[in-house]
Amino acid sequence: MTGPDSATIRVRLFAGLREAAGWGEQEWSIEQARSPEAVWQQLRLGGDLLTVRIAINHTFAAADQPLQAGDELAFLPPISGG
Amino acid sequence: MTGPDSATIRVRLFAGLREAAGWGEQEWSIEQARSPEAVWQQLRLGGDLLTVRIAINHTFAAADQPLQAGDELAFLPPISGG
Amino acid sequence: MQHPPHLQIELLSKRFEPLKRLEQWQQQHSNAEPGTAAAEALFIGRVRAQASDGAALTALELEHYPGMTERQLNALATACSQRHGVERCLILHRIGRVLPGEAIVLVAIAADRRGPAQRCCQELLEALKHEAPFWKREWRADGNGQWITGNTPW
Amino acid sequence: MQHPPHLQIELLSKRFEPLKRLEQWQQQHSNAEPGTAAAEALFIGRVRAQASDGAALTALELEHYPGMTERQLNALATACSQRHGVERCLILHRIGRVLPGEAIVLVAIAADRRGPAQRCCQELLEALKHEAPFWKREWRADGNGQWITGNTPW
Repeated sequence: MTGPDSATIRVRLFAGLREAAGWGEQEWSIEQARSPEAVWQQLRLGGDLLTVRIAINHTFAAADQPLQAGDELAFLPPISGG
Repeated sequence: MTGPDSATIRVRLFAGLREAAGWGEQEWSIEQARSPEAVWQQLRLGGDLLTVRIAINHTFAAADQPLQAGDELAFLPPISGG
Repeated sequence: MQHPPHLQIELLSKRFEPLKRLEQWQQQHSNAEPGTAAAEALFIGRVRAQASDGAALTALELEHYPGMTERQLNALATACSQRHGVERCLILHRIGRVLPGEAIVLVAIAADRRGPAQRCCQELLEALKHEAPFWKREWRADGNGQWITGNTPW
Repeated sequence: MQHPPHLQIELLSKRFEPLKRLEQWQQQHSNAEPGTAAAEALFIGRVRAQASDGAALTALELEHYPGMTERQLNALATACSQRHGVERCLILHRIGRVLPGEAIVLVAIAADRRGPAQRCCQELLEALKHEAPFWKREWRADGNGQWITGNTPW
């Protein structure tokens, strides 16, 4: 039903993670992005996922939450606002 | 050594106590004002001294603290500042 | 240890504008030691339109004990500021007749960190409400004026 | 229960004057419902002149997650304001490049009582520091810019 072009998620990185990876935003095929932790492993950024917070569609999420086509997945390094 | 005129203390009342007594400031002979509680009993204002705070020379004091000529003794009804 | 906290404490018999006074206070601060205090915790209290029993309030009358009130405020501010290691402390408190909506008290604390600033502001406000000799009388529309015995719940 | 709290939340890419913004906020308030909120607890945070390691700081760079940051601030402010039953809540937060001495955050809470106002101001400040996606990078005089991982001690 869905064409191959739409079966993607958007992956976003911020601050130190963005700089470590060298990019801030990419489209990933849903085939390679079944869960946040599956994406994290493929990113090979070296850090521990436990120190990173995950957001799916602007909401905090667990590392094993299943992803769906069209989702925006973000990896958030330790927050330092205010 | 001191004349009878100087052997006094000043008694001060505030807010509701001042209005109950009908005066805010009086000189008392030290003979009748050996301690705050002795003064309080003679004032016959009817309230419980436990609900009233005592100050001697602008400092909170106990009901049995001895008074000396020249002292300023104040009875302070419950505080409601701020 | 840093130098002792800077205290400014005033009893005011006339209406004051809290933000105007804060502006002056901040200005002095930034002129004296630019960029030291990164955190400011502030509290402004105003007179309610209702008396404690819910009746319409015409005015609040604030009696104090000249001499002792200033002395107590100073002692409370010194102790609290030193305990929390804050840099600057401003207390403005009205006396006399205060109208609904007018500011009755302003407490401002500047410190290097948010925790000490907030804790000092909060504790000092409680301290002055319970330990500095002020008495409030509520004047109602019917001409009735009653002394408040005790403070508003926290 | 009273009506839901009034929230105002803004991310600002330019310098702002906390007291000017507070004045506008108070004005709206007194125009809308004169004399309701008797207590205002306020917090202003500024950029320090030193980086976390003590070196001179040229500027702080604040990255955020457009869309999520606003959404989170709104959720945090709603929850905190309702939990404490406060009337009005203002959050201003800088993004982008912020210079030493400039305000980076302002939290203002108006409530009927001092306790709820102070508690809400304090909790909301902690919440936004730890739960809203902002990241600080410290730019030093030597041109070195380092991301901060974690927050300043309370």
